Amino acid sequence: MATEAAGETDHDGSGSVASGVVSSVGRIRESKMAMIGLVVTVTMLLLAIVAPYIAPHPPTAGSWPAELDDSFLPPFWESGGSMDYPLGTDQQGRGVLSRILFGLRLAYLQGVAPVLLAASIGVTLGLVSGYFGGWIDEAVSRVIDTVMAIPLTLFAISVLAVIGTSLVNLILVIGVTQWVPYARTIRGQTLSIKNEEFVEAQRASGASHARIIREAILPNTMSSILVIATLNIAQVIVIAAGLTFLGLGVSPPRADLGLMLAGGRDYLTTAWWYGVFPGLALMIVVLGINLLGDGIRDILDPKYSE
Amino acid sequence: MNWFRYLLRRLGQYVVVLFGVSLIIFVISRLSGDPVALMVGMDAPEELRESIRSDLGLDEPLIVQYALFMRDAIVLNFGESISMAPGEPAGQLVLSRVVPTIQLTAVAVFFAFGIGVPVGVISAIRQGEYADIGGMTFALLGQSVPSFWVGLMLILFVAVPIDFFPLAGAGSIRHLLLPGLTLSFFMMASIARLTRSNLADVLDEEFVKTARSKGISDLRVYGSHALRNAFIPVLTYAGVQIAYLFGGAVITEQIFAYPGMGRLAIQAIYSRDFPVIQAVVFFAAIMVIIVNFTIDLLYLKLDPRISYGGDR
Amino acid sequence: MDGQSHFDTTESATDHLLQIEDLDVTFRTKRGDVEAVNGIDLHVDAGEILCLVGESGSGKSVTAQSIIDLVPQPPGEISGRVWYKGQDLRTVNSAELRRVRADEVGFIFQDPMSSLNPVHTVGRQIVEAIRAQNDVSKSDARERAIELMERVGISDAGSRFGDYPFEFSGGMRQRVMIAIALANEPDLLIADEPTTALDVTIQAQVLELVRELRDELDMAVIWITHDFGVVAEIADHVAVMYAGNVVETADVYEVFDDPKHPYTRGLLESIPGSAAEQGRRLTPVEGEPPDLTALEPACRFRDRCPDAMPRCEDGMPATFVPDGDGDDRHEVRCYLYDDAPNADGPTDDGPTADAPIVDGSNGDLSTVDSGGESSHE
Amino acid sequence: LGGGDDGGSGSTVTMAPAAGPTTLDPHNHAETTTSTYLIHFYDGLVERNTEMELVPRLAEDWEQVDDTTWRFSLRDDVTFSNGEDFTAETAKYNLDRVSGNLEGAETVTVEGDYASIDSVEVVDDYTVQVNLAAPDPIFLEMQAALRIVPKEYTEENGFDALSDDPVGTGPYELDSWTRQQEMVMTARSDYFDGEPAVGELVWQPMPESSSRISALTTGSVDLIRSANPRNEEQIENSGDLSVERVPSARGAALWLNMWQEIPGGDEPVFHNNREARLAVQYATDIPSIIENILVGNGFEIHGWAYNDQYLGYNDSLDPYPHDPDRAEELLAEAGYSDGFSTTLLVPRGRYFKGVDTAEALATQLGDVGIDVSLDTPEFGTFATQTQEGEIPGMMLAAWGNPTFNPLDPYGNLVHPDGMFSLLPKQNQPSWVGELTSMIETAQQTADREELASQNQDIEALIHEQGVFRFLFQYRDVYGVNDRLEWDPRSDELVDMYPASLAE
Amino acid sequence: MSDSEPLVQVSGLTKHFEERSGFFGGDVEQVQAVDGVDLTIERGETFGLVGESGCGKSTLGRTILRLYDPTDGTIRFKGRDITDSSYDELRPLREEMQLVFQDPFSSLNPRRRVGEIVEEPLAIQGVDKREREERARKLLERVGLQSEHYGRYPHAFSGGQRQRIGIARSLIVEPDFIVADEPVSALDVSIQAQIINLLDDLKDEFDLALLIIAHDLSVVRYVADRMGVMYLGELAEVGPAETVFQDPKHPYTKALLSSAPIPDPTRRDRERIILEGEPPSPIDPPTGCKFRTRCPKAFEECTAEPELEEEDPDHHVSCHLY
Ligand SMILES: Nc1ncnc2c1ncn2[C@@H]1O[C@H](COP(=O)(O)OP(=O)(O)OP(=O)(O)O)[C@@H](O)[C@H]1O
Ligand SMILES: Nc1ncnc2c1ncn2[C@@H]1O[C@H](COP(=O)(O)OP(=O)(O)OP(=O)(O)O)[C@@H](O)[C@H]1O
Ligand SMILES: [Mg+2]
Ligand SMILES: [Mg+2]
Repeated sequence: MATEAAGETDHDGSGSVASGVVSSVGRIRESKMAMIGLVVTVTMLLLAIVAPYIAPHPPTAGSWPAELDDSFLPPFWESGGSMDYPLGTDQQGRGVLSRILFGLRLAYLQGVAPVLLAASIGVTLGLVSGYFGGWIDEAVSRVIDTVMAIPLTLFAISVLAVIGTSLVNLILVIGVTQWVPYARTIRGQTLSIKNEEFVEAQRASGASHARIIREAILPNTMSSILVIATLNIAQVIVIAAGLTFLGLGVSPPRADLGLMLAGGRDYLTTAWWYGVFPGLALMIVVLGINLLGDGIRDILDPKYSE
Repeated sequence: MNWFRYLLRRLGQYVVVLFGVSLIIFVISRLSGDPVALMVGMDAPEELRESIRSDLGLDEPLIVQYALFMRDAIVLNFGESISMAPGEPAGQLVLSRVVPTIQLTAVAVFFAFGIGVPVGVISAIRQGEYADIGGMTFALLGQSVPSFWVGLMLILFVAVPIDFFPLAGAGSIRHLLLPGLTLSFFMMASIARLTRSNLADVLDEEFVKTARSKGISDLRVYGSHALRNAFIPVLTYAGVQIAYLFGGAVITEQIFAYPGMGRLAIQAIYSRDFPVIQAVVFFAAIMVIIVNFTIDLLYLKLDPRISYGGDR
Repeated sequence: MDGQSHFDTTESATDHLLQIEDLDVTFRTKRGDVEAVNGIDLHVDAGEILCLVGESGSGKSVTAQSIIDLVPQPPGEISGRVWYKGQDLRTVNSAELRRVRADEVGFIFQDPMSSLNPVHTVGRQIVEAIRAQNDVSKSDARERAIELMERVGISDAGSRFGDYPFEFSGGMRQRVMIAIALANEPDLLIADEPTTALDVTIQAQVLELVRELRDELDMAVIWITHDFGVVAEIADHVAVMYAGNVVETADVYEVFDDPKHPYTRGLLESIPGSAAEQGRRLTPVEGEPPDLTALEPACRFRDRCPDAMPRCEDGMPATFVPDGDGDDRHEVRCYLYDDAPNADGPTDDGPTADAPIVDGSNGDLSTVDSGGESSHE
Repeated sequence: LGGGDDGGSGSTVTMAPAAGPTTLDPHNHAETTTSTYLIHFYDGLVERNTEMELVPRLAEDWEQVDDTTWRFSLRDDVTFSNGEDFTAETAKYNLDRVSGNLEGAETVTVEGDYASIDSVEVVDDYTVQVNLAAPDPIFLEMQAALRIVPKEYTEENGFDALSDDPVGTGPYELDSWTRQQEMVMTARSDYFDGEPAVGELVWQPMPESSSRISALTTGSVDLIRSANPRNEEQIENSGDLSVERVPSARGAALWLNMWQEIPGGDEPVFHNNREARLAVQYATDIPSIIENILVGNGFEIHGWAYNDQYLGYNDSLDPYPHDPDRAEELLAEAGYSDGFSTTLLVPRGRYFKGVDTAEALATQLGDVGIDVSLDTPEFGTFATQTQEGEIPGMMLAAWGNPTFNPLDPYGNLVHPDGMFSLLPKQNQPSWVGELTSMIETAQQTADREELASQNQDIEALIHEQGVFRFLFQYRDVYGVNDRLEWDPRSDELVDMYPASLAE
Repeated sequence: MSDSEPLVQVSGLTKHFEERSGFFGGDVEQVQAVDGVDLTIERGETFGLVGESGCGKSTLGRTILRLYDPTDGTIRFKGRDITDSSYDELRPLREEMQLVFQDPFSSLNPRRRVGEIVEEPLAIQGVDKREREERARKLLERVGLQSEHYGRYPHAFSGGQRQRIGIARSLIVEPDFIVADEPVSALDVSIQAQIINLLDDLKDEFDLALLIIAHDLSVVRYVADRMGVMYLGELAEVGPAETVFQDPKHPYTKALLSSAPIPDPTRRDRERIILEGEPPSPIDPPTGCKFRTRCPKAFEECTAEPELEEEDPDHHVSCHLY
């Protein structure tokens, strides 16, 4: 009986975290923007996942020395190009298309991993400082102000220059610099949620702080977290690409979009495909996530769902 | 004198922030390995290294080093550049680059607001119409394209074919246009979208209906009532974004060979010139704080509630 | 004025200061179309206070805002006529509309907290209203604003002129709103629940003030409230709204003395004040108002109506004048008062396939008025 | 100031190097980029001409009195740009400063290069004698890198005064300078060797190679260093531009780390294992890299004496050919039939196509089973890392040697005590001891003939043991506007004194 | 604990809030929300509390439940002094006292199912799931909802239904004492009556003592046995509800009753006491009698603070006129 009733509700509205997410995914169909974003993102993600099976060439090493002799072949529609390398080759004779396909994997990894880190730091700090207030809040607020005063790119550059460049370090550094929006938003929401009467009701029933945070506050911030995180993934992908572009991120010979952009910039006038296609791929990835994030925000916005 | 207290309180918070910044800077720079290796020739004798080390205070305990660092940082003394311009005071080196970067960011902010706000306003007023869809598509793209790619494309398709735009350097308005546009791209797009959504929200507010009910013109309704209220969150956003802008200047300056703080920072970091790194980050933080303080002042002007103990 | 006579009027009978005819407002939302206001006819004369009363969501504010075109479009869509001093405000040009807003109609909004612009001083907001359409010098306007502030009971007006809304209490803000509404001595004052957010002691002050002003300026007032206590205190005439319809209009004494519509009766019996005096248990109106996005072509009250009958399914009833009632302003939209026994057709524009005709009759069109249901449009 | 046909914007030439100078004190830096600027302000006693021959400049003549004594007779008609005269006192003052013999002066960056100087004597107003502590076969070569600063001026104002306002004897003086942005130099009409043909030099550093190319093609710049061979075609095709190429004094090699313990966890594969080193030699295909990655801008080399310009070039040696099968055999002999993994350290942004070359090498080594991952720090990090001995299994670097004598790399890169030597420091196989003593002997050999044959032996031993995988000597490429007549130099310096404008 | 002991006994109860402002929030202003209130509530009794917005009604109610720490005074619940009990010590007592809220929207966690919300107090007390659910379903039916509503989310319910859910939540632990803070003021009249009737029934059925806070005088008159009138943190008048309505003593009570609109147009021309101005700020209340700044009958003595004194049997007034 209980399950029946529960089953009945799930399709008609939002609900707990999980069902909230599920139902908003269901409602994505209502938002054209979100729909496009979802399709683009899912497509690109699929391409990334199946890259090893569909990429015409391996992303890095190949059969030597034929490959090096193939350097800077243009895309197939230009004279000199061939369907062997549909989007042309780079200076090492590697297929641009294959590198992009593999590069997508890194792009999503570089987007999602730091965001997970940043979200867990930011949400924790935001909950704690908003809920307990007092000196904890004051301290967290000053830390937030401090982090906001330092240009994060500069900070990331400095730290990466110190701890060395690697994919893991890149993810770590971006992660620890991106938590501020989570902390700020969640803190603000916690401040207002903790004054809601349903929290008071829990307190009036003797619930512990942990229980209140877990059951009253966190679930009600979840949709904001989801929205910030989605949009943040897009931002982080761009930041990561920028750092790699400056030479502080992923190292060659990995197939990485930022790295390809950096490599391709010297050849924009002579072998444009080397820098332009990775740029386009990056843009599509980011655009897809941005659309998706916006759509989710619209859907979760009470104004919209009224 | 509530506004005065408000400003004092903000200033107090900024002092704390500067202290935090200095601590972060110090930690980073001391983690960054031995600068002496870069200062002297590759085969310099050990005694020489030792003596340089003690000249720089590098042989003191960390806490003492930090105290020394703070003492000097207060008067903007960050020591001498080690590898980029040996002997030059790092502070001065950075100071000579501050103006171009301020110019660049100012141009970027100008573009961001000058283009972003009108686009946002038009979109909000023409919700759902083609102007709105066009404006917001542009804004969404703007948020999705890495600014360095924008810069490269601008070089390729604008600067190279059109003689008017110099490819590198600084010194004139012409030098500022493309880098400024590149740097402002993301912020411009964000401001357009933020303006639109805020204005749309404000237009739904009761007081806008009140204004309409008075029989005043639409221009006044939008200008004097709606936009001013919608602008407050945009300003807040700009305050948050300004640090990103200074960060973004690093890449932009690199691409356009623009001699600003950002490029200096990159060079300093590549050559581990930590006094210069310290100075750059510190100056950048100070500029962020100055901008934010200016925004605080603007708030006082724009939002009277602030001066009466409100917070933003 | 005869409640049924303007069925085929295209030009207004301009003997009323304001006359609303067949007003429909629909909001197109993601959830579906909200038929917020449906076929409303109302009128008010100079010096008269008309109370619009009804539950939350019944369409009171939307009706009021439609008069001077304040309903946001989109999402709103409005049809109908709003005759004011002989011209239809729905068709006048925007300059004229602005002039009417500025000089003829004053509007007080429900929530004094959100209806003043937080970033302008109250003085500036009053002055803006004074100068909106009139060539008044700044200093004259300022003087007049201070006068107004004093008139609405803001003491020390000269020094409070430069204060911001957040420096005022709720009651004081509502006075500021009244000052704005009265800035150019309007002939019609529309007050949308101006006291709901206020304490009773302050409410009493405001009610007193409005009564005085009405007498002084001979304004017509449309006063919106959901509190029958307030209605009893201030109204000359009452229009009871339910789910987008005006279900009953009458003289205030009639309404309390002899409520006709089952809904009006239910409301009056729900009020603890009167119940306690009679020492009996409250009789609530059971159930909830209908969802305005999913209306069926039937009487909108029928699900909650203790007197519901099969006929109620036919469509929203037309306006009837209760049998034997001498007062020509007592009108009810309820089949109980259909004195033409075979006039049971729905008020839809002609019979439709899915509207069952209970009595087998096609109805007597003579009772159909312009307030007819138009949910098929 | 000025005079003659100085002036007119027509005699202005604009250059876009990759970087600006860090300082204008010629003794306090070790960067070719900075030297390019400073050679216009300062002269040396001895200099190299465009053909890299040692020619007199401030010194009219010199003689090697004995193995450890050199005597220079100086010009008497030289004045600094501030009017101060150049004399033997000035020369001594400079030599003392760079050899650390100047009382109370701070140590300078170039000190290590002049360590062999024991003392300097002023013989007369225009003669100076240098006494060496030990024979130094490259003493004169090093003199060509030393620029002379004024004595009285610096004694009065301190050396710091030079760091942003140079006072030299050179053909140009500073007009204006905005760091990393623009430097303008004007010709000295009173230059002792004759007024330069180009009246004004404008330097606008551009780190982006694409910006440089664009600036050149749009005509806003007359001369650039190209970092991108793909653009050569573009330059050559655009009517009034041409490409100048010159073999560089810089040679690139792959260092094989022979230490017994390697920081960072790479296995010490190359320690005492010649087969493993030779496997690397055969696994790699240098001509292909030169052709594809450098687009022809390089020459295959087989030792630190790249060619017969270098003292001790050994023409009996041949570069190891590309032979992957042989490499795999050797690998098996070395005990690594399944290959091994290692790391290749290469600085980014420093060497022409450095990272690309490393990537290609890694691919080639991968084909025989050597799994190479790249570590590509910025040069600053690279420099620190290498000096602290944080060097993994392999390292790609290039060594510029404008002395044309391989003794310089032998000392720094081969001798186990050298800064960048990766020869084993413990548990040395016998050939290492042999090599060490051969180098030490050569370093004391004053006779050039004898030195040449000693160098040849050293070359042969290095080659035999496969100490380095020698890659190539670079070819530098410049893009030049045809209105400018200018010759490139092998030492990467851009010298505008000999340049002139075509009519 | 004896039966003669009142259920709730409050004496000298004071609650001041600190408002921070100024440099680093260094200036602290005291909001004197509740100031020296004496009050007893007997078992099964319904006590109504009226007063203008901001006069401290909610604060008083919440402080009695020890959701706020009192600044001064004592609170005894069933004879036990709970003034200084800690949050954890109070936990078992929460079974005996509960709260019903004004806002039917913000008082229900939108992310939890109705069942979970109603069960929450039991879950905190550690009752097992099966029993919880059974009791919750029963109670939902009792308050006029359906057992099937157990698995729904609050957003699917109207204001009145939500208020029923809130009432069910407070009843599930079968408390002896409920504070209902304006339980009907957010509801429409027609719905309001439903909820008032429900509360009326439940209080007998569950033998509840009820502290009902309202600003609508007629609601209090309808449900309360005794009532108190609050002004600026103090009780101005306390007495049996009907007595206070019929024979108000305190000038404030008189003004309040006179201001309240009466749903009878024939009485609109009655004599009315219309107060001047608005209540002063609780940050800086007037000295002496707090009502004297607006009191039409104020005289010199009013500068002294009046005591709440018994005027008629069980009818207390705090005014110098008596
Ligand atoms: N901008 C809008 N968009 C969509 N629906 C709206 C809009 N404005 C009003 N409505 C709907 O129209 C209906 C009538 O609203 P209205 O504000 O007139 O009610 P009301 O009688 O004034 O209620 P209250 O007493 O709560 O003020 C409601 O269902 C409301 O949700
Ligand atoms: N948590 C708090 N912090 C600071 N001040 C508070 C707090 N809660 C209430 N106050 C202040 O205490 C005073 C009394 O508030 P309280 O909510 O008890 O009034 P009330 O009588 O319930 O009013 P209402 O009818 O508006 O609910 C008010 O001035 C209020 O601003
Ligand atoms: Mg309304
Ligand atoms: Mg309250």
